[in-house]
Amino acid sequence: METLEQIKKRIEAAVPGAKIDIVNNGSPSAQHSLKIDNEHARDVARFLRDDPALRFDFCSNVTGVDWLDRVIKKTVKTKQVVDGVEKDVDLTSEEKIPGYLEAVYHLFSIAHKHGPVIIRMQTGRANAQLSSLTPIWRSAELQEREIFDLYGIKFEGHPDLRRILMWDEFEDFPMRKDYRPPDDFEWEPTPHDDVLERAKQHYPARPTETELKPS
Amino acid sequence: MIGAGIAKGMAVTLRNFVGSYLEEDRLTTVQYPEERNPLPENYRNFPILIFDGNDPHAGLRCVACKICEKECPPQCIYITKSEDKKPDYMGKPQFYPAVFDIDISVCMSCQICVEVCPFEAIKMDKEFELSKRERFNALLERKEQLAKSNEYYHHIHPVEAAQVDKNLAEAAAAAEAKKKAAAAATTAKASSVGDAVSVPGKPAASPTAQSLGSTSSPGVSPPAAN
Amino acid sequence: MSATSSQELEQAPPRMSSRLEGELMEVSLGPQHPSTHGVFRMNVALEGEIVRKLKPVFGYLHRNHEQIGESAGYLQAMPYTDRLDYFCSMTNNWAYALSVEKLAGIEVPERAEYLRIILAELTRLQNHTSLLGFLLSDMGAWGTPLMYAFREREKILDLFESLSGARMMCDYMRFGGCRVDANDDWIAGAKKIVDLFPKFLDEFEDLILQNEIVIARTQHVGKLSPELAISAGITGPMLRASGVNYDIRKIDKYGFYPRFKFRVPLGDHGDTYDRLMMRALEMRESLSILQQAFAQIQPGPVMNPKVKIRAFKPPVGEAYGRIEAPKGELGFYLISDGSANPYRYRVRPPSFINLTILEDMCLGHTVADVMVILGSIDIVMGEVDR
Amino acid sequence: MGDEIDEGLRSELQRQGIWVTSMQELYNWGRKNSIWPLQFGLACCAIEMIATAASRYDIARFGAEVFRPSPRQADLMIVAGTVTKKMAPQIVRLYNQMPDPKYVIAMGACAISGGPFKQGYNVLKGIDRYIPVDVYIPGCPPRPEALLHAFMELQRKIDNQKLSGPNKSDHLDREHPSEYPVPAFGKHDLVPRANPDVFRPPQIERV
Repeated sequence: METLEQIKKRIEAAVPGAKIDIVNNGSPSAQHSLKIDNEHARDVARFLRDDPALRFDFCSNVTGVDWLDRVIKKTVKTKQVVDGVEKDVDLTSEEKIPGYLEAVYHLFSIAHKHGPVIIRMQTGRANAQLSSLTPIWRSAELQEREIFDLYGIKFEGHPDLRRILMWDEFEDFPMRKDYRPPDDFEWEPTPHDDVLERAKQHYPARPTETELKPS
Repeated sequence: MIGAGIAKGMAVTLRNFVGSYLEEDRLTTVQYPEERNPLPENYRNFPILIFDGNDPHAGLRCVACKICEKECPPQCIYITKSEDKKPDYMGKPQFYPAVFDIDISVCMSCQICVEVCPFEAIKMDKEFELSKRERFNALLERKEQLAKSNEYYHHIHPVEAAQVDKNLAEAAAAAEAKKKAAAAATTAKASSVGDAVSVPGKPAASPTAQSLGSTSSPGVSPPAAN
Repeated sequence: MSATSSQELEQAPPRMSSRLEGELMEVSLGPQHPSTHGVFRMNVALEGEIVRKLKPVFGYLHRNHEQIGESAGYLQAMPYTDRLDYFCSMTNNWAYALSVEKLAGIEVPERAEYLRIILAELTRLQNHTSLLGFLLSDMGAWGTPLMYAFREREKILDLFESLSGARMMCDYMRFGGCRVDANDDWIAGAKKIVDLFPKFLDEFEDLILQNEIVIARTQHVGKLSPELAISAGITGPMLRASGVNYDIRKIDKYGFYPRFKFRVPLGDHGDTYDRLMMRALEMRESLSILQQAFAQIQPGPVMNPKVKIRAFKPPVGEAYGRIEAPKGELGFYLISDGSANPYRYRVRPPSFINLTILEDMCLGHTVADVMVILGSIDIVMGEVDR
Repeated sequence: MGDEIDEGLRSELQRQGIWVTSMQELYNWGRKNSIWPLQFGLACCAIEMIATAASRYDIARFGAEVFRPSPRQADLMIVAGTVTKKMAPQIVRLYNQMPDPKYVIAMGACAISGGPFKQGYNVLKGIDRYIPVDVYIPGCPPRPEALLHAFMELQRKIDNQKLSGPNKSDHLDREHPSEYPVPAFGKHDLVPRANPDVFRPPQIERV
């Protein structure tokens, strides 16, 4: 299989205007991915599927990821002149990354038996919208519905975008990292941390000694 | 010929029907409750706490380190550490669980509490006939119900329990030897300094700190810190 | 793939409106239905007895597996994977362990790899046997094949129980190996069961495969073309029944599968009968793998001693690991942010994605055939809804 | 008609070759040996339930092999597996459709309390929030033998039910409801979250 750089170059040649970034993966798995832009996503996907050398005809896994607002602290050592003396000073810069939602597609080729190539698309957390790749790979149909249900990304061009796992009246997006489940902690005999905090709200105002004693 | 396949299938059914009276291989029904298949050595159902000797309170191996509470995937263990210390089976003063509850209506029998316990204090029971007509208090097992003797443990897991006993004995012997060496060193020092009283009574190290990150698995866990 | 066929694939699949239309009668099959294999529901629009539209409804067993995986630690998610596809806890364990091993770069000792292969193939045996029993049950052979299948399944479950301590929820594998070693008695017992299995398989095939009723109910029912199967992400025996040679054991060469000689059975027509046959043939190959594994396995350690059980923190990054589970490609996609629990924990469930083309396969068939087609997909709701 | 027979008289008559019984005993004996479960499985425990019905454990020995696909013909609902919030209304509806006398076994951790999955947003923390449960089987999943044990526990319960008097069986009590309200799908959760007539957890406090 070609390297990601080669694939990136060929996509950029085949799909004019497409913005492709390689996202490096530091873990030993070394599965790097391609970040593609929203407007050209379907063209890029079609190229990946139909190009005779690549033929990624099998889209295995489609998933959403929620990234909250993050602050990345970078510490750089610089030399500064303080009171006429040169000193090593740690400069801490904070980079604020606004939260975003991501859809990740794992592609394999059954024709050439290679893979995976991972493509990812990003969108903001409010009004999340991406273009659906279901017209390219049918296997994305249910999985994109699942992302819509659990993360709230609207897939433009999806044939049947409804809630799939939760009921239709449900309003939240439970897999988002800032989701809090409803309160049903009346009976929690073994609570910890967060559960303990939430179970405490059900305790009577005046604590009694007898409850804690083993029966 | 049409119908040959069905006839062939009927022959199989007939062979099984007759065979179920004659062949042991096809006679599989176990007449529970009169007849029971023996449970294998490794079978696990719900956790129990092991105590040495005869007194469930005095001999309890648990020192309320709360590792199992933290590692339990469905969080079904609740422990409150005691304020005072009691001597454990080795005679060392240790904390003990003032409250140790396991909600067996939540427990998923995954054995992770056993794997992470550095004191061989929590083990898996084989009792499965636990149907109850009520839920809340009946299925919340307290320390008194959980405490089971080492003999009971030997009875349900003979191979594993023998290995655990061996490990504990080796650890105790090693600790004894170390203590003697330390005592010898301190007496040698004491002749010059004159302060050797408080050393042997103090636990060697904080057990929780020592066991963090250990690669314990049943039967080969690091011994209790003493 | 030619240009025309790819254009065809880009057409939207048919939709079903929520109200009654024309002559069609809407029927809801499930979630409580004797042959939906759990709490699965299908909204079917019928013209007489012929299915004109079919929409599967999911979520009746959606128990937040992925969210629990993200809030629990890496080790803590392992017993939860048992409950994904509750027939095949061993392969679920393996897929998850494999993904974490990829994520953290962990080596697995040789004996552990052999044990994993033995257990995975035993899982395949018991899954396929019970599937055939259930499928026949759906066709109206009420009881008998299922009883025979479960008789053999119990023997394999006994093996699992004596090794791991539980019949179904084994929780046996760990990152970098297996939790406990199998002793010689266990290997001998497993070998004995594997030796006797072909006898049962011969008998079982006599019982069902040439039965005229089975043939009439399954042949030319629920055909699936290879192009659609690939596009819809179908994997496992269902894909191979359509004639596509794709077995992850051969492609990814994970574990020690390259050391084993086995063939990949392929179907010609992609109909329900082929899918049924595929399971029977795969069991023969599994038996051959098992016999080779018993001959090759050597004593040795089963755990990589460098791997910590507690406070396990893989480096920052992500990994996608997949194996050939009995139902298809089971994958785990993990994103690590360097902390003790995964930032994103995603299961790629084979039977969920295999349901994508349920409607395409059922259109034009009768309601009774829908059950047979659904049965041949081999779904387990724990995995479909997670 | 439900009065107890004098044990001494009964054994004396039995010695003479006369076997006597009361209406209540006969009625309960008939009921307890022909409990027909509703054929309906939810999750992992359902497979153990099938294993209980299959060759090795053979629930037919207890007269309960007739798994009915229709709730109208069933006496017993074995809630085998995780009850999700999406499934809970259907389960309550199935319970309401069963004719009296009806019994419920909550099989496995999930059915009792949500079990290992109880932290989730779509899992009901125990089916006894909406319908009364007669026997609870802890275990994840319980062994087939454990299900048989629960079955015998249920038989004991049926055996002790009275036909008349102040302690008469619930299904003979006109005051006792045989149907319970079905929860509705809300915007964030089921409405209501529990039925206070059925679900009364005791107070327990943790610090």
